[in-house]
Amino acid sequence: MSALEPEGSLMELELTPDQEMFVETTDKFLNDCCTPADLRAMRDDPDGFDRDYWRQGAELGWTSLLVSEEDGGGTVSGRGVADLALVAFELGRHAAPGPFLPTNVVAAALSAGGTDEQKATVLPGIVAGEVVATWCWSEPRPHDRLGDVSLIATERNGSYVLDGRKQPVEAGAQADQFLVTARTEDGGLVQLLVPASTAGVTVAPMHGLDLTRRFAEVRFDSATVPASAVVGDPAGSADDVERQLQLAIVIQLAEMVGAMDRSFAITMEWLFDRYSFGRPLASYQELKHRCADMKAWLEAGHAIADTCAQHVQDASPRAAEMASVGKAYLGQYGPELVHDCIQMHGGIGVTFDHDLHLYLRRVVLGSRLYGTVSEHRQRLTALLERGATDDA
Amino acid sequence: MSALEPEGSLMELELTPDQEMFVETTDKFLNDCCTPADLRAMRDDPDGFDRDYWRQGAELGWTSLLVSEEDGGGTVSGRGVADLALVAFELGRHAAPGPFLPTNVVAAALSAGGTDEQKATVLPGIVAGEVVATWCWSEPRPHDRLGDVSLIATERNGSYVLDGRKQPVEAGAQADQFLVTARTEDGGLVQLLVPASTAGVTVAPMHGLDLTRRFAEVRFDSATVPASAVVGDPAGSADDVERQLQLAIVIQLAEMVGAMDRSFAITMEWLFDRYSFGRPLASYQELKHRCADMKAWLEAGHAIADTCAQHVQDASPRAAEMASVGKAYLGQYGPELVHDCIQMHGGIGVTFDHDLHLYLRRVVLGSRLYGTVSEHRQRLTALLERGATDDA
Amino acid sequence: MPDPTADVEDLDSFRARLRSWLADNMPRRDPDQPSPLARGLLTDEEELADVARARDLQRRLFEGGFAGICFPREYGGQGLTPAHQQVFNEEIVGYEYPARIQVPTFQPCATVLLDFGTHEQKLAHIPAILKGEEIWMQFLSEPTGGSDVAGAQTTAIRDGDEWVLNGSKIWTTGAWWSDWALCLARTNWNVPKHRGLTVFMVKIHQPGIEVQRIEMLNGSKEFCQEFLTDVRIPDSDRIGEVDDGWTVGTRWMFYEKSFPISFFTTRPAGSGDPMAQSAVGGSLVRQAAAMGRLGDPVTRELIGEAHALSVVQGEGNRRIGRAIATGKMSDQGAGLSKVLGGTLGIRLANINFDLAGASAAAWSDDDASLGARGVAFLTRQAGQIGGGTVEMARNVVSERLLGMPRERTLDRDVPFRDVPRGPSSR
Amino acid sequence: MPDPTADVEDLDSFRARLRSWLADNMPRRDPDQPSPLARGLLTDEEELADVARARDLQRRLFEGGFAGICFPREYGGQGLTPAHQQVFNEEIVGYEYPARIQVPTFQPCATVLLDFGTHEQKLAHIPAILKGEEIWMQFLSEPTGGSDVAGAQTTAIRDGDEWVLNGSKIWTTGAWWSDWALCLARTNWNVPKHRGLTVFMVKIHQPGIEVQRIEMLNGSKEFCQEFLTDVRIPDSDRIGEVDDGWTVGTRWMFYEKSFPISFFTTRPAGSGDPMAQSAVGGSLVRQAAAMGRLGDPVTRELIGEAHALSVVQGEGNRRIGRAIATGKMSDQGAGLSKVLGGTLGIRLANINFDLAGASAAAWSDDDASLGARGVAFLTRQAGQIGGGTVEMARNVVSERLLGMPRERTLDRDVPFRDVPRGPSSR
Repeated sequence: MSALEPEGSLMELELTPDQEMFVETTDKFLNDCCTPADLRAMRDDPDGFDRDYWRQGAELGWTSLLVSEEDGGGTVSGRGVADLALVAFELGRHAAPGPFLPTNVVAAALSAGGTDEQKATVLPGIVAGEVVATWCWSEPRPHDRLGDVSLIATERNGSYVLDGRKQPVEAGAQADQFLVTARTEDGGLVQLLVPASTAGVTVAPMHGLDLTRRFAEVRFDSATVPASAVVGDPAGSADDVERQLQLAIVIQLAEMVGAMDRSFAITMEWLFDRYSFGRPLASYQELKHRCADMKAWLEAGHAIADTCAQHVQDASPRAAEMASVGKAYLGQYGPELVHDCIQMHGGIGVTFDHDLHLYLRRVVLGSRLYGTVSEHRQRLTALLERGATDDA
Repeated sequence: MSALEPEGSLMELELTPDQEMFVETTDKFLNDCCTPADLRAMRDDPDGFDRDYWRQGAELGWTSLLVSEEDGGGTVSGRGVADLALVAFELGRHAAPGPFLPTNVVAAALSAGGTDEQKATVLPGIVAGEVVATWCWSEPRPHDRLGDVSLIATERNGSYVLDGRKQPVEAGAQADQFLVTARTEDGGLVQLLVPASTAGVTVAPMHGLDLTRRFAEVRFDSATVPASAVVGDPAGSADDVERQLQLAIVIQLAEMVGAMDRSFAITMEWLFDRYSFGRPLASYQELKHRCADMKAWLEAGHAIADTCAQHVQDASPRAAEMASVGKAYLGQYGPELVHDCIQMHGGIGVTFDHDLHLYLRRVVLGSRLYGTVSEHRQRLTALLERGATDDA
Repeated sequence: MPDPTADVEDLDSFRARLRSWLADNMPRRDPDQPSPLARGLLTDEEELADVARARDLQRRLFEGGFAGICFPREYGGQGLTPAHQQVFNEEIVGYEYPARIQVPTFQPCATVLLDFGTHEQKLAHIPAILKGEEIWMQFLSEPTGGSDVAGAQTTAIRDGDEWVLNGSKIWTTGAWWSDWALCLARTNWNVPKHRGLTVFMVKIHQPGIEVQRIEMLNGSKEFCQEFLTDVRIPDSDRIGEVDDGWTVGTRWMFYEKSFPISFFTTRPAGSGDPMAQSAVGGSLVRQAAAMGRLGDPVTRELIGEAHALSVVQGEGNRRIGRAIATGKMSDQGAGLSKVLGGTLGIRLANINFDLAGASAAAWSDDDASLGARGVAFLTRQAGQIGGGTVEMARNVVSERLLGMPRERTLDRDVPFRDVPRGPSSR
Repeated sequence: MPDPTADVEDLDSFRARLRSWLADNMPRRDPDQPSPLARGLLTDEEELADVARARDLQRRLFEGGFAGICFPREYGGQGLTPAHQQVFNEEIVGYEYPARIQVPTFQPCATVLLDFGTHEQKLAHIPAILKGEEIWMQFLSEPTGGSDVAGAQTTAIRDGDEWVLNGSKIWTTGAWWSDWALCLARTNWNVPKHRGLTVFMVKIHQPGIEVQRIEMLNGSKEFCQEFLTDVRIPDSDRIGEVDDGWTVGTRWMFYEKSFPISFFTTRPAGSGDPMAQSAVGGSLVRQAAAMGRLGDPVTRELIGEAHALSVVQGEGNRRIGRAIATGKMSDQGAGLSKVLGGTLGIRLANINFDLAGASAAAWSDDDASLGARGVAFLTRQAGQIGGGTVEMARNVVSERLLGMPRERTLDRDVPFRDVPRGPSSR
């Protein structure tokens, strides 16, 4: 056991009492229902999560934080994105299952831009954890670069006809509702809420690195939805998509930092417990120095995940930048940190029965989806160019 | 003092007795005339080397290794490129001055493709160390990418008229003869031997990182030379240029490994000598592990520099690849190694009076000129593509 | 080692004889069909079939007079020189060969037997090994031991002409289909750790030994853990002197680390040689082309970097091997290869993962090869741990090769039973 | 620290008053004209002019009633709170300010004086510091000492009411134009090293002190080495108790490392804040555009990486500072910033060098800014060494913050004169 408690294991440094209780409740719930053994047992589960579990999470507030009070949602602190990041951090610390990211992104989009009908018929089910919704955004090669959308939505007789493929779609095979980002004939974007049961929509499960998160390819073959399926004003769809991406990234970053935090804590305990050549591993200078590096990377990870959440909360002009900064940084140092934790464990660290890979999977997933490290670096340069132009 | 002598300080593992004596003579000469204090004293010398020094080096054989016996040259072992690398390694170990690289590249080009007149009038002076020659190849932006040649050689009335700029040209302000790689009107390459005194040729000294190596921009404003100035068959100039590049890289790599080797040896000695908290620095595990890494990088550096020299010696089909592999590797790990040596010295290591920066400068220079790390990595992919095409 | 003055077949004649024999007797390798071992995860049935195939290939070599090129003739080997083994390595390219029994059966197990076994022990096992009848494993690491193999706690207590073994060993590859093992056991707890060890030959499948397979995080079950309960071993199966097992162990460790430079094993000239290195870059070029990324400068730069590092790793290892073989570097230099991989191997693994893009995290059946890059990335550290961690190699290189002061150990001069073992072990 | 219950000016009123005073009294900074300090190498004349300018700016602040925001009123300060200093940091943006005397004059020197000086000592020096009359330096590191500052060998021997100092100090920035120094000296060689130290105030320019400038490898001569020969110091210039200098020293070290989170110094909200971070990426974008490389994806990726790392470094330091300020992390966490820079700073330096291409190795006058990237790369490690090496910071973080076992020292329980000092020191 470590002589000092690992510090800084809170996502944000200062929490309101309500937030503290919120985090505590989620932590306790996850401790009870998502032990590493539980997670290992779900490896072959086609859904990767249990609907009852998801409803209980929803009762704890997991699905309502980005939904306005009028729409049946509500925050803990008045700052829903920040609250959301706190849950995501705990989910990361437990490598917990569930369609947390896609459901919240869709809930936010519907609360912000959904029609009254969508808010009345779909949103309550999402908030209650009864309905699983997901975002169909990224596409297979050759349209797999960040932000590339080629799936076509053709307007015909007051309906939209969708043709194309989306992948990877998180919880694609489990979702009841799809928020589909599509390209219109005039080259703009439109977002449509498409029930999974729509004719012409088929779902093919994919493989993935995470033990419980599932992905699928969703295919649209002349799938037709009424114009009332549109979410938000298409003129603002590009901005809506950017907002959804930022929310997805806030969740990803917090989850990654949570998983890193847990990996580091497990490793510190191991280093004090394990003796080699009559000395605790924790006494070897080379390992000590790597722990110091990891602690620094972890604190910086906390910092950028927190900053990103605050900027996205405030829809600040730097929100896009902070999201990409977070992805560029954590996408690289997250996997490095957990890999080094594994290295310090030796052989046991690469076994399936050890817990570390649960967190590694979560972190590696976060380093790849919603933009790779390379893509977000290049996006930053594009943002900087734009900023430079604004200066002039 | 280190308990064990640093091993592997020979460039190649197995030397002939003649090569051993050759190396020993050069080492002794450099020990006498190129102490770190001598080098520091030359920092503001406009030439960066002394003509007498260069003549003495030539007497030792430094300028004759790539010149055939008929042309007044000769090797030590029958393998001139390998012999050349041995000298370069020693020059690197001493961070020694002198236009070794450009002179040998031009000597090799003249011996291989020079006219009888060039061999009779220019080559003997080069071999004797009386004439300094250099290669005008790379160009300023926007033509600064590896291999880009835009300087135009226009054929007119049996003469060539040169227009354009070349930089950086090593020893450009000290050279008597320029081997100029130029673009012909039909888009091909031609190489011309241009005396520095030619009308229309001007030289502007540049700044550089090395303490004794000097660079210049050479400008050609309608500088006119007779057709007899052509070196080699223009139809083969592209291959000749590639060969010259490979020879330059063989020298660079060996110099870099020599400088790394010396830096590492200095650092090992320091770690045993210096005590902190009552213990030698050499006893700190974190430093020990970094030394192990450095030793491994150094051995790999020796290996690739040696392999590259052998492939270029044999003009093997993989010579171009090995040259780029060496540049990609040593251009990155060379500076890293010497920087880490500096770090282990603490403040004293970043002072002008310490010796380490002499080797750092040499290694950093080698990481940039004749192609950056990035350029050689991309060149490798191009070579692989070509190879892949050959397979099919 | 063969007697260098003996009258041995010259290399050219050996090569000619070998070449014609191979053409007539050994199955050709299908270049488009990777070996089962290289293909990654196998079912148990596939694995057993592959092991049987390896035994059969080894038997063919033995019958053809080409097994154990550098092993003495009196134990069934060919009594030839390392140069002959090199010729063999060159000629075997393009043929199947018993890849999976090279390590640890031939090296370190058989080479340890050659160095320390009695004449009877060698007669009993070396020919059987060369015929493919015995596959050997190492009972070396222990679950509580980590990097400290000399801290073995598996205990052997003498009982007349027998020894009774109790304890647990771990990280044996494929113990479930292997036959024999070299086992390092503690025979004396009252002396410092290096002075109370003894080495035994242990038949794996016998009462008292339970072999349990370990699942790795990528699903592989190649490794096993063994639980030894009152296992009885005749004293005639002891290797070396009682309590002098570390003398054997030191050599054993050296052999274990020097596979890349060994001449008791077969490594087709394809592995670690230029052609194979080209293959690294070449396969990345093909992958990028298939992904439509070959025009992307970022991709091109990463491919070039990966190719450079893999060539340098190969050349570095070749130099290290040659330096040790020619005595220019001490045996301890073998750890340098591991250390080199500690930097270059990690970077290579990262590039391989990066080039596979997002498909390495979530992939369709069509992109199985990209998904495999993702799974490989999850196990990135395995290569930095297996066969001794890179940290231990850095210790060895800095202390034994560079002569830097040894790490302080608290277990050197105290009886092994008094060595501090940490909170959980108490 | 100001008395929190005292009646202090509210922040808004302070801000308004400050804003108008600044507009009337302080020179505006020309944004296109970097400060001489930021411009790099200065001639001695330029440097002296810049120091004089800093003294003058400090004097203006003092006269305007804005010097030493958090310093007690009785010593010439304003007796305000950290929040007021923050307001000051925000309002000073766009104005010149005395950048070069923030460190080490205000922190750690003046803050050490505040904590450990007598009333008389503070009266004698704090007001003079706040007026720009006294610039202070640290006589701390020694040529033989490396990272071990408590191993100081500069010796002070008592002689009546005076002390006689002999020895050498090193790495003082600009001692040649500074006035006073805090000096750590050994007053007892017969006790373990931490128990025989004493701290003194030393006037730099006096007989017996020779200041010699050190040339760095980039030509900079900012650092000095001092040789002390029979320097006589009155006992009234001793700080803290005799032989208890390490109590002072510990605090001194902490202040030295906590500049990024200090409220005794001025850091315009430009440094380490979002705007400055944007500037990092923005300047690389402009450089790439000027080089014609902005269309190159490799270049674009490197710029984005550099920008991300610089933002993360800023945010990480901000979090660390806040965690320490709010007591959520121990003071020892200050070393984390250095450790973070150990990874991110190195990578940033490499990218800055790489983006400058071949012109960073050999450049014409037109490309002086690219050449400067090359020279900066040569001194890459300076930031990992100055102010305490990154290795020492990693020791401190692992041992003091994470509670891992301390490194073994051989100098802790023996008289200082018996500590092993290595071959060359004997």
